[in-house]
Amino acid sequence: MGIFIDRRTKVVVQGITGREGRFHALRMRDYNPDVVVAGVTPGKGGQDVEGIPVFNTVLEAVKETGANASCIFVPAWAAADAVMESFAAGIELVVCITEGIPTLDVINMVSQANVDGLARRVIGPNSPGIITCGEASIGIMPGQIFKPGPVGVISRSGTLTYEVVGLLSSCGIGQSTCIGVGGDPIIGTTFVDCLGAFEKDDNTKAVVLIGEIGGSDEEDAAEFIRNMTKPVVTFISGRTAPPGKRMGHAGAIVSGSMGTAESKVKAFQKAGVPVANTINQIADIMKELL
Amino acid sequence: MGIFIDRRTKVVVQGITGREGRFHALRMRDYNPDVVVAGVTPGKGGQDVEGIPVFNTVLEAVKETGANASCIFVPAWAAADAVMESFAAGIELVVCITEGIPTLDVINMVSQANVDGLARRVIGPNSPGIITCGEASIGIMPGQIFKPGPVGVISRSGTLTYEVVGLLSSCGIGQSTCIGVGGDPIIGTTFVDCLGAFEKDDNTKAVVLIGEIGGSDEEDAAEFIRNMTKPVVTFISGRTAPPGKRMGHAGAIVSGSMGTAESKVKAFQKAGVPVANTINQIADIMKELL
Amino acid sequence: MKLHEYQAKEIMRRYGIPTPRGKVAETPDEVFKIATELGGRAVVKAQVHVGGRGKAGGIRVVNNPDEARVAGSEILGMDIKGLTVGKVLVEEAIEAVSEYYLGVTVDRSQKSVTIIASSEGGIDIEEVAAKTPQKISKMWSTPKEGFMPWQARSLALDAGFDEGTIARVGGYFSGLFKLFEREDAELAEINPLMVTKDGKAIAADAKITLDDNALFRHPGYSDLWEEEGDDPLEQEARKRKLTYVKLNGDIGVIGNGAGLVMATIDAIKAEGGEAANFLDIGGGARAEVVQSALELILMDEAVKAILINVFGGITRCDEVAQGLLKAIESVNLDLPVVVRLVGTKEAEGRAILSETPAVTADTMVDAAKRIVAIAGGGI
Amino acid sequence: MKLHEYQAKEIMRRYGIPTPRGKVAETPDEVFKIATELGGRAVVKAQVHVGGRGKAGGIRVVNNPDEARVAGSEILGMDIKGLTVGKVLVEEAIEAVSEYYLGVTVDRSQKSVTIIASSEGGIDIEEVAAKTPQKISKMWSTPKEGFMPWQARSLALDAGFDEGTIARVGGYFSGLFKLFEREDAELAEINPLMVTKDGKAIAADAKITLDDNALFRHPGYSDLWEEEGDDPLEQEARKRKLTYVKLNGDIGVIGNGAGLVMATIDAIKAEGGEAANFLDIGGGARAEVVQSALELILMDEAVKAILINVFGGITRCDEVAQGLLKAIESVNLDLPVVVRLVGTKEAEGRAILSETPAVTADTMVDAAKRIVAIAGGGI
Repeated sequence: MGIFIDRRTKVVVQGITGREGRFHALRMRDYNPDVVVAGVTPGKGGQDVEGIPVFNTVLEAVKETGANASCIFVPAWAAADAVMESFAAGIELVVCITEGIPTLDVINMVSQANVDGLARRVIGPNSPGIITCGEASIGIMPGQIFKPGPVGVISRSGTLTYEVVGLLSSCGIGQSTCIGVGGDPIIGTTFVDCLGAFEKDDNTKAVVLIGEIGGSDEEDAAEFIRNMTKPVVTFISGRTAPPGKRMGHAGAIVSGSMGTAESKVKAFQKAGVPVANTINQIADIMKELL
Repeated sequence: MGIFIDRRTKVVVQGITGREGRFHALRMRDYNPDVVVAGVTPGKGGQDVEGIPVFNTVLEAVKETGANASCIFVPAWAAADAVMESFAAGIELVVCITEGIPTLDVINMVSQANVDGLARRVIGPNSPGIITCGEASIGIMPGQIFKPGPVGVISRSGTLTYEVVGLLSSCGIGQSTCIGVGGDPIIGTTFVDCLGAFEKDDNTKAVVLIGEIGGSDEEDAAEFIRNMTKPVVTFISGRTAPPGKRMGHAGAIVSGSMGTAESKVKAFQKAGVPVANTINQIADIMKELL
Repeated sequence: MKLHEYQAKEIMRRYGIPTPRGKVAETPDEVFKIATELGGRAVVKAQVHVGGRGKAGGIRVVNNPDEARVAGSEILGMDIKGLTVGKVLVEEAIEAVSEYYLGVTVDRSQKSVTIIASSEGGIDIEEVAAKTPQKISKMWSTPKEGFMPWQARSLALDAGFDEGTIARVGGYFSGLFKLFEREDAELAEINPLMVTKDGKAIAADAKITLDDNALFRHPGYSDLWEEEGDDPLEQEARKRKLTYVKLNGDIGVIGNGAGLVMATIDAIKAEGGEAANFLDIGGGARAEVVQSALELILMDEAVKAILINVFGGITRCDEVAQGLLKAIESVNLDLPVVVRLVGTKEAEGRAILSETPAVTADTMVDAAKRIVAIAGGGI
Repeated sequence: MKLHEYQAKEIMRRYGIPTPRGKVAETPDEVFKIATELGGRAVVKAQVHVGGRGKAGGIRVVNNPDEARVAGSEILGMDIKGLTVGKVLVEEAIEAVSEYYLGVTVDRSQKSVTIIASSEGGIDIEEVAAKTPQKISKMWSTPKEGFMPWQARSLALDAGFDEGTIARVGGYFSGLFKLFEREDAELAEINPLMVTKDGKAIAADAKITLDDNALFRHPGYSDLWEEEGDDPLEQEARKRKLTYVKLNGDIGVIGNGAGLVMATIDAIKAEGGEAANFLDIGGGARAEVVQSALELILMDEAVKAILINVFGGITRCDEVAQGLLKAIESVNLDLPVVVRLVGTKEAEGRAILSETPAVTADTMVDAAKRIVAIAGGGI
């Protein structure tokens, strides 16, 4: 049901005693009380956050609660360490909300997912999280705007995704899983990874992809979609952004001739993938496709 | 025939255009002309050393000559790099003659042999090399003193080994393979590794093990010999060495209560392994055993 | 954070990479003095955070200290692409027999560090990649795997370096990678690496950009920071800890979330307007942040109207509305404002807005239409 | 190369490990001045390359600058196990609620770096290992794998550290491992790490030994080198680039190869004699090296006879004999010498020896017998 997470996922929240960690851990639990099983804050083992047990290490949390996914709210300087700890403890999916992690730390933590031929996964960093509608939420996305249904949503952004999801829900188009892959230059799970999973997911009939300037993930996605059976509707933000400037997201930057919105729009059009010019058009095109 | 190397081994000499590399490459070739197939010195590709072709990289040497072993004569600061290059080029056995390599470099190069579950081998560093008598010599050991026969020789030392080999040869006791494992604290191939290989080698009927103070390789060997079918005669040098002093070899040092000659002698005696008190006794005991 | 050439070279020397002898100067007299110490031919190079110094006249080769003083007096104070030259680097002139390119940077799609070598040194590497891609070779590595001299030698051979140079270049390359990793760089580049008649290889020009996110690991780097080159409004935004980019239009834009703000700017453009800025107040912003954002936008004299677009999640609509109220009081905000608020505490937010002259809109497109109409003179 | 505590602490601070405030002093007046700056209680600690300073009276806690001056005047110039104290470290006194041990060193049998934590700080770690092994925990890593703070936290928990300290200690441990790797240490140790009432963790004592083989990578370290503690003959040997260890007997020993020389010394002992030194001329030594080795041995007044044992391989016997001949001329070598030469150019070597008064022997055991007899007074 949906991709990457579902009602059987068991999450440990790393940094649960911090302001953000605590707030969002409780919101995730509100979405599905079975999903949030533990928290970790070194030195605060034995405490609890409104009933969620806190451990000193992820390994303890995994042993005691059977957690298989982790959500990272620790500060940027400690984030790579937190991800490494998760993987060493046997966690298979890490959702990293933390923003502003040094790029080389991100490279190390993301490459750690696949050492020794393992197929573990980092979503993010600088991700708003992932929701499989009606089943589980990991991250900071506002659960109440989502509505179960057949459309997968992938995005590099947070609020723009909510905007699109809000629009889809209001048009009666529900969602299977919504993933914010993160706004950083290096991310663990790319558009292509998500598209591949959606293609295999029985509950997903179509996909919305919300891209932006910077990098070439959208171009790679365009190539991938050529071989998909399910329709994908795309939208690119930052079309009017000037080159050489980071538009809020560390990854949203046109460097030299790389990463322009034109290149991305052209790649989708060349692959026969519809590109919405406005948010509203996304819903219009999707209505026709379903 | 013997262990680790034989007449089919093909050696590339790294650092062949240096004084030492050149001298010993030619001596190795004297021992068996088929064994030395190539040399490597970055920037001197295309030259030759008395007919031995020189390449810029080990990969080229492997591609052109089918080399499967390497002998390292490069300076200490470049040695770890040379070993890494060998392994990356597909070499399976590296004999590292170089002395004075920083310990952390040694740890990195030695651990590289086994990454990704591969069973490659470093002999040394600070090794005099290895000879399978009558078949192949890699390193700096004086070929003329060796005599083919049934006794394997393992040692942490160079000239002391020649002393023992000279004695054995003069008593009519020939050798299968002689290995100098190297006098450094961290070495790639230990006594136990060699004993295991000798135990399996049909040409070897007995083994001489020449240990010295420092570390616990002799103690580990004593444990291993308990389960061997072939007899082993041992000798320990440095019995009168003072604690805390490096006796020439970087690895020959008694640290605190660790690495004393007494501990090693006791370990062998406890395991029922004969310990020679003088060099001459080695030959005496061996004569009885064979 | 971009470093000046002279700063980059100081760091490279610490990693065993040779650079020309030289020093930095701020007056023509200092230039004269350094050139005298160096003896012989020298190069006087403007230190500005911008490409194309050479074409702009910011680099001069001189034959003696007197010529150096003249060059110094001409380059110091020069304006290059809007930046005033405050420092020059005075170095010995290197006679090169060949010039190479070495660079280390992040490869987004490979999720790793990429090491680039080219036998075409001294030229913009994007240009080489476009015109003669066979003269460029690349390798990838993660910081954990490292980059060994032997890999550098292979890469250099592959890129067409002269065989005689590869032994030396291996170590420099490996040093450049180590620098990249240990100093948390985004870019570390030697272009050109000059090889002299006697086989020495020297980093004739050097560029380092550091990862701003990693500056906490390098407390010393705050001393290297020089603000020149930033827009004064962007400098002010940094002081206020706001994520702001100056643009060329007349409509001030505030939103929460980078993607949403970019899309809002795009929507304004689609309606025929032009945004004056990008400004992301981030997630969960309180009224004070919204107020500060509005104050910043009002410092931009080009701004004729303001659009606030917030999709409330962690961010509460009432806090945004309060922020607007405060700004109206604190800085006499009297420009037309269009506000679009949805999500958490939307009703409360709208109630507050009703006390202000702000125009409200229901959707992003609607909001963009209204603000463009207003800025264009209509209502 | 062992560093002094104050040098080790300087390096640790660069890796983010907090140490007590303090400075090094060479006179009682400096001690007074530093104690005044620090205010409050202070510790005056002898800086010598030897263990057991405390028991020898080399560490004193003082309550005010006047007491500090007295302690300084008493410790400076003090003799501790044969070393004269030339410097003291004057630091603020730390009030600890608990003391831990953190160490990083090389593990020979695991072929890796080992990281050791213990909840028993301030005590010799070998002693803790012997008496309460359950209070020690270890982990292993290679420099490439690194050692992350989370691993350090697990290790600290396992070793029985107080839970409240593990968050902080993780980073310090990781820093210590990074220091070990980047500075090429053989040992990096904090013992004790003191935790104060308010939860701060501070390296109260610090020890670093650097890998001599890696000093080429750290040109700055030559400044840290202090020769105190070495035997003067060993210092002379270092100048002559000879591998030499001073021993307590009266028979000077020269050989080629560490194992052979050790075995020769053992053989002398087995015959009832006692070697005056270990001296390895290495492989391929020329006559000049042999001559220099003999000169060095003659500087040792305890030496009554000399044994030369060479197994010629790369080393040529004729060069060794020539070296002896030269030494006889250059320094008037008139002590009895026994020489045992076999291998490369043996005949030539023996021919040269026949021109000298040296006694020859055929085997190592034979040579040992003869030299012991000679040193004992016979012939």
